[in-house]
Amino acid sequence: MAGQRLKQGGRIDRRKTLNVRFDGRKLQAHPGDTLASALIASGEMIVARGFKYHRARGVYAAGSEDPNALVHLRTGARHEPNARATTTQVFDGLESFAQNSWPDVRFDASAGIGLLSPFLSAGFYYKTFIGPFKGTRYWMFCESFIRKAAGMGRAVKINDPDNYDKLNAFCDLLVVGGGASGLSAALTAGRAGADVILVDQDFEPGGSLLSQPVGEASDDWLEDVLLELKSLTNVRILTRTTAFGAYDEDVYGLIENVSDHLLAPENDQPRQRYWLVRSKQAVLATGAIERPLVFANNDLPGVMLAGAVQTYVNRFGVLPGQRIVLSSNNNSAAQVALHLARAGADVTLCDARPTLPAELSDPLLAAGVTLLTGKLVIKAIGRRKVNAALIVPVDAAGRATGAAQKVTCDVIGLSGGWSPVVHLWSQRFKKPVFDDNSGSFIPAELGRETVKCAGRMVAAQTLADRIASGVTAAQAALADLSLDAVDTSVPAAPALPFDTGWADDILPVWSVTDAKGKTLGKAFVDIQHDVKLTDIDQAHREGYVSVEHLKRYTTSGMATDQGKTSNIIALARMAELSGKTIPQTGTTTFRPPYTPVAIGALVGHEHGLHFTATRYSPIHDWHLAQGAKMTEAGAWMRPWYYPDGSETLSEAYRREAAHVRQHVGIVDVSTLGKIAVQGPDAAEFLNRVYINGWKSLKSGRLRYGVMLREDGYVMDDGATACLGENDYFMSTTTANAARVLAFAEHLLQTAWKDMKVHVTTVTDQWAAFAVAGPKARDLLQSVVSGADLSREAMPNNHFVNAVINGIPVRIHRMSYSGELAYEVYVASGYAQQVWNALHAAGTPFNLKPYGTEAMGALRIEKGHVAGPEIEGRTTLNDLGLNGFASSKKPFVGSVLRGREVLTEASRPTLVGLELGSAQGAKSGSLIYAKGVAAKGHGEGWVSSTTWSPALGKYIALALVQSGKSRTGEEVQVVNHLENQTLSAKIVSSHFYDPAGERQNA
Amino acid sequence: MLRINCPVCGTRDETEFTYGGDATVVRPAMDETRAQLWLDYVFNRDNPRGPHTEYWHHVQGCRQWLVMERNTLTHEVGECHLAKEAC
Amino acid sequence: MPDIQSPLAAVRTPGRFGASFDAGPGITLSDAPLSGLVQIAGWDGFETAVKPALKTLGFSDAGDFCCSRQSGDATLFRTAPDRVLITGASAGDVLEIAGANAELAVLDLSHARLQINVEGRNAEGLMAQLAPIDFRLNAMPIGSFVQTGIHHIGVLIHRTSATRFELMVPVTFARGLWQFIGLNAAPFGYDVLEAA
Amino acid sequence: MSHYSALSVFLNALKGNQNWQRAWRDPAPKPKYDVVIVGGGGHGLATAYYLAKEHGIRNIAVIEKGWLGGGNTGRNTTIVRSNYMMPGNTMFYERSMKLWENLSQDLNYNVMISQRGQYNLCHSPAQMDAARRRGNIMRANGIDADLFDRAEVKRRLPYLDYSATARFPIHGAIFQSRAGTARHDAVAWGYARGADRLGVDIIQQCEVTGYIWDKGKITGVQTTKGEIRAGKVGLAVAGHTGHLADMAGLRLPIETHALQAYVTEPLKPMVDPVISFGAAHFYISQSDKGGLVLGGDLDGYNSYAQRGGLPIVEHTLASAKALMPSLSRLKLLRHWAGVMDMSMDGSPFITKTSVDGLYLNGGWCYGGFKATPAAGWCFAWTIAKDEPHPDNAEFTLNRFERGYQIDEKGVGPKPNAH
Repeated sequence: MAGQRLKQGGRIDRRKTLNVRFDGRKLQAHPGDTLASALIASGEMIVARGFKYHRARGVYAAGSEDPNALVHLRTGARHEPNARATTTQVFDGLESFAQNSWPDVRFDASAGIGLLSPFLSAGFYYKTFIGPFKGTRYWMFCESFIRKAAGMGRAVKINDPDNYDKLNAFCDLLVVGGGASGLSAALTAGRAGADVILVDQDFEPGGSLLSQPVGEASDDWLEDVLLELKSLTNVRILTRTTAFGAYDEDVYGLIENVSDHLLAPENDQPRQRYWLVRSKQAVLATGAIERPLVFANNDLPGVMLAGAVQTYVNRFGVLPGQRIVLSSNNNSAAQVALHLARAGADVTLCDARPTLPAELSDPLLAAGVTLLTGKLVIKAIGRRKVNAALIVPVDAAGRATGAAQKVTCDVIGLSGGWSPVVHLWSQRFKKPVFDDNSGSFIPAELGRETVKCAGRMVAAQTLADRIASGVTAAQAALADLSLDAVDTSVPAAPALPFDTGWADDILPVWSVTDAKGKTLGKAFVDIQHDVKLTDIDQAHREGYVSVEHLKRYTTSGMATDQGKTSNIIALARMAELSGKTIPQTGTTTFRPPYTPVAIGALVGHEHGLHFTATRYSPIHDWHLAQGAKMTEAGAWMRPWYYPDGSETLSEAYRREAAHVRQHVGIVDVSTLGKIAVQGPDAAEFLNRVYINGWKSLKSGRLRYGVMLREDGYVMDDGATACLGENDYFMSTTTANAARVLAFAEHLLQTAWKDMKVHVTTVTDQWAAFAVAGPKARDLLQSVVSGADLSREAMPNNHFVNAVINGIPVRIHRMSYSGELAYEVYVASGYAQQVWNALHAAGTPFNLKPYGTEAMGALRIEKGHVAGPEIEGRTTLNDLGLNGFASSKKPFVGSVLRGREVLTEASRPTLVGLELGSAQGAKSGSLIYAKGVAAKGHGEGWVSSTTWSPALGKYIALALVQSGKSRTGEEVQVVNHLENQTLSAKIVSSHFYDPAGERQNA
Repeated sequence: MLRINCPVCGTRDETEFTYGGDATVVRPAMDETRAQLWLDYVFNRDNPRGPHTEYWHHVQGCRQWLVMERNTLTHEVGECHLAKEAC
Repeated sequence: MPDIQSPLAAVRTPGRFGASFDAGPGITLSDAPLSGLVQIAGWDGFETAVKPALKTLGFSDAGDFCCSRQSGDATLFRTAPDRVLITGASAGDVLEIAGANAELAVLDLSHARLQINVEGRNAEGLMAQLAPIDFRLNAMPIGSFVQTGIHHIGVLIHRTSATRFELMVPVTFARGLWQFIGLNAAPFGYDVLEAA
Repeated sequence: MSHYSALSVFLNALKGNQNWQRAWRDPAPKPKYDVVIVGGGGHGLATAYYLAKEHGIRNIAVIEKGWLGGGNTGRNTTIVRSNYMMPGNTMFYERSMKLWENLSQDLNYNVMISQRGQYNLCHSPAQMDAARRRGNIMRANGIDADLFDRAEVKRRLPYLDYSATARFPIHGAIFQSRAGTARHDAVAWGYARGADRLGVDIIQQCEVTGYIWDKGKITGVQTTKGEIRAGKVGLAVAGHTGHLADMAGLRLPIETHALQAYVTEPLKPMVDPVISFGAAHFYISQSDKGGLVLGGDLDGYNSYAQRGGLPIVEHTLASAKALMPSLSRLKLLRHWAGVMDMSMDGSPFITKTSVDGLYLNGGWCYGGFKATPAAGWCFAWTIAKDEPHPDNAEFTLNRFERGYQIDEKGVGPKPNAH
């Protein structure tokens, strides 16, 4: 027999039938169902296959702890592997598919692997596949098959069409869990005016109350409390929302499933919303998860948690079987038995305890339940689903003490007690403590004020206790919030039959074995990972006794359910084997997330082009309109080159660079870092951060400067202009702008507190264009007013304020290209107008734009260093910049740059290379002396290369050991990776116009 | 997630800040020439397991460098003040 | 002087976007160049030193770190113990007087930032998606401001009404931030206004 | 002690797996050893193993305060590679790679070293140039390396983002085919079993609380299991180096930081090699069980807490989606953190210290796992011979004083940036 839908009962809407499919088969599904309840209602017993042995698996639980019912959900781009049927709310059009099976979950070709299970015991991989062969090939050959067999769901490589929102939230009190205790806490705090967020992972609040029969007194309680909560504007209730992690400083991560209960998100709503909640206080009322008992074949479809059977009957109106055997060691199964009997099932309750008190047994007997005390199920019988249970009398350790009896059944419901959900608490505070009374781990009393726990999570047992603990927790939180609890009279707990909890008289049996302690077949501890009781035993035998070793050696608890139902059992078994108590044996640390979280949800909108913020020059659109190929430079987009027709990069940059040398070019250098350095001590500040002197710089002048890091290596370079006595305008490289600013602020605010200097970024305020080439002056002079740009009036390293088309600009004369060149600074909102004006005026001068590639070619021809040379490991001397360093004053890095290794004469230093070949060298090639084997780290490396239009040959900058002294030497330039060995001559790095006549023109 | 109590801006997420390391190291005076003092400042750290005094820079806020007490074992944050006002 | 060019010229498309609701879109997005933005900074004694300059705009003092001050078309933000920002067309009026004081450093930043306005019944909700700040009215009353990060970029956010926030964003990041704000606004439905 | 092989597994299975013996003994500490290694992670256990195997020193104890491999050995992303450029690093990591390649046979324990290759993606011409320099140095030192252009990367890894909306387009990649992954826990267990078979005492649940001093020399350790004397004491306590050095009066160029790691739910094979993103600190591989293993940046502030925060989780997952947009609907199963000794130049220490009798192995930053075999091998050499092997000659503490910073990234003395 299989499960079936009851004629009445349950919190589902029988009037509507939804189109829901599993492996193409139509399921009987109604609004209010989960995929799991629809599967059971439709008689789908086998919904999955085991990880290792491919044994048939059915629905096992009714919540996120289910280890078995993982399915593929949806098709196409919205396909999702490893979706949990027990927490999937059905919707019209839902398609689901079994995973990890072929050709069909009901007849899986790999099921035969179970025969090999004795050889696949714990640690099997570590002991085999080592092989007689050297190297890794043998293992990798074997591994390729293992990899194919492993894994669970199958991912599709299609982009996710859905959106995810991230929301920053703040509240006084976060209540996690919408069961009786959480609702009571929220109501207590809400009435007191606290700003409350209540979250529940289910699509309906109520927690375990939803598993009570419809019409039970608890329904009225729930209705009253929810009604009042919803009327409180200071209480936000989030359903379908999982608090997946608790983090430092009372920050919680939540995932709200906004649209997962729909075929697809509608009306531009996100699929999920990630809430980042900063909460002053929290009440964790996360409930408890029922523990199974371990026995032979305990993974057969039809074996379920007792509470789950109750949930399916009462909440979903689905009876998972007609003949149900319950196997229990505690009081909580009594209520299950009663409800099942009332729903028409033939119920046998086995209880490990020798006797049950009359107040439990009498009503059960009256309801027609068969009671077998002092007995437990030792084996589930059946091939692909449960047909019968083998029941034995047991002692307090779960060992058989007598003959077995066989009871025909189609469902075996298990209750081995309950495990409080301490995950969130443990994520923050590590180790929970063992509570002997309830036989479970509960949060330790830490005296931490901000997190309170309530309900089953602290092993509160009766409904009244749970409600009271919610109220108490909220009161404590309110006290810490300095709010008064105005009215704590939460509606009184309704009376429920057998409202007993699990703690009283629990007999802590974990597994059921024969008299010698052996199971009568495969008995699984971690059902999802196919870890058997014997694997735990073997791990113990081999000395993997610490909990972490046990977990890692057997993989118990490491599957997608993270051992929610199994960890405690593995621990108990290890304790038993070691002759220790459970707390002595330990507990594993819980890690976030509580349930798996979609990667996209935590990414939000930060993907694709918005992976990180992008920075655009004020004239970005002009570059695009010109057909420029753009390139990333840190956060910036910069024009790389402007292809003329079908030009390649190589063709374009050569043309652009040559054009600058022959005519005039313009390049957008708005990306340069710009920092206002202001204040009476500005000059002294510059004097300290730059290696060269600044005290003598007059207003209207600018100067090239170099900065070191504190450890004496070169950090950055750039020009700084003196705008006025206390006012300087510093420029940095594009890459280092933020770093230089932060460093300057650090020095001023931590070390040089008395200096009167302010540094402020003005990178956004100013756009900048370099106009370079023999006709640069003529062009600029033709378009500016109010300034004399003549050689005499404005030599190099001077600047002048001027006007272009009515717009104020500042024109710096300095050259990076080596040509007569100017930098035009303009307020960024006017940048496009000035750029346009320059182009308009530039027509007679044949003005052309050039990109970063041509800019690089020009600077290499001049031997100017840039990022490839200032690479964090080079010194002033390495880069030929020593001459700038002042010997008269200390500066940042001036002491540590004198260290032994930094001053070795043999260090690689900057040189030029001339390639005699028809091929250019590639940056990153290594340098070796002629005739030397090209081995080891080489005598240097090529840092920057280009075709030099001006010289008509390939040139390069390189750092070569004792470089300067080797001028004229022919060396090998070796690029092993691309099989290129070239010959090059070491020359001065100042390839072109070393005397600087062109830039001084 | 650390929440840092910036004296200017109030309590903010750590994402608005960048970390500046141990704030107990003292930068030698500019004219200090003994390399060992500079080596200690630049490289060597107490690296305590427990209370730590450290720099944070409120880069996306007021751009002030802060000195904050924080426990490196528990991540609990304590006093936070402007680096300029720290002694 | 010509008009200040908006960095959003190529990406701002006026119209209605995102989710549709009977009540109409929950958000209206618009932008405007700053008519003026000046920073005044100082050192010990800043509050005293800056007073005369602020007085010319009608501000009695440098204000506090949480709330803006308003005087005529000028708005004052105390951005750091020794810094203020002033926006508004008249902000530039302080350049001369403050510039004359060696104990102050003044800086015209009027082109450095763009103002993006987030307005509408869902403005608070959208802002909560953008920045790690409690934007609810009791935590961030009208007139208050915060310096924080949106998409990891430093911005200043000023609340000017229950349903309006004015964001000062760096102009070179404005384009990307505008698009990013649009993505976040889609679930509320939003209107984009013509350029100011 | 039983030899592991397919045959032994078969025979044991026939007997119901009842006859397996302990992988290593659980001895009480002796009063005195020739060498005491503090730290029962991969490095400490490997050191003991090589001291016994290569140098004939067998009177050794490895002292572990918790459980073997419970530190970073059990918390890393299991990547093994030897793509280092700086003199001082290159040959050290290549020694490690060579030891890895035969480690399973050497230890008679399958550590599952799987050389499925590693791609370091480049997202700009400048990154391609830097990759070329690195690759050329590798090749010139006998280490395999290949440089691939965008088309070749796309052919090999078609599932990455090559679309127009990729924020940082892929320009190419440097590839080391011998790189790959290993089974991290097995490395600790394999070395433990190997060392134990050579007579090394492995003592778990034993915390060092101080040193025994004799005239300025360290002659043993005080522990929660009593005093243990030693001829030499070696520290291999990644993440806690500062703490144990502090007890010896040493102030080190190290900060301790938390580094998070992440794993997704198990999936059928989709990512075969290790892939490193070049536009942010992020890398991905897939374990044999099927989980995608992700690594990212440090949380960024000093921490001994072995847990991380959401900002870096968000950043790492954003990097994952940027690299492979189809990961979006897959689910993160677990994230955790290890504590790293972040040194001031990003490179480690294997060295004698200024304290007589005390030897240091630390400062591993992110590099500790892949270094395990060579770190043990070189540390054993250094302890046995009182001088470094040429492969760890630069891993000294005084290199900062000399100015020899082994800075693979060129970021300078900023521990959270390496």
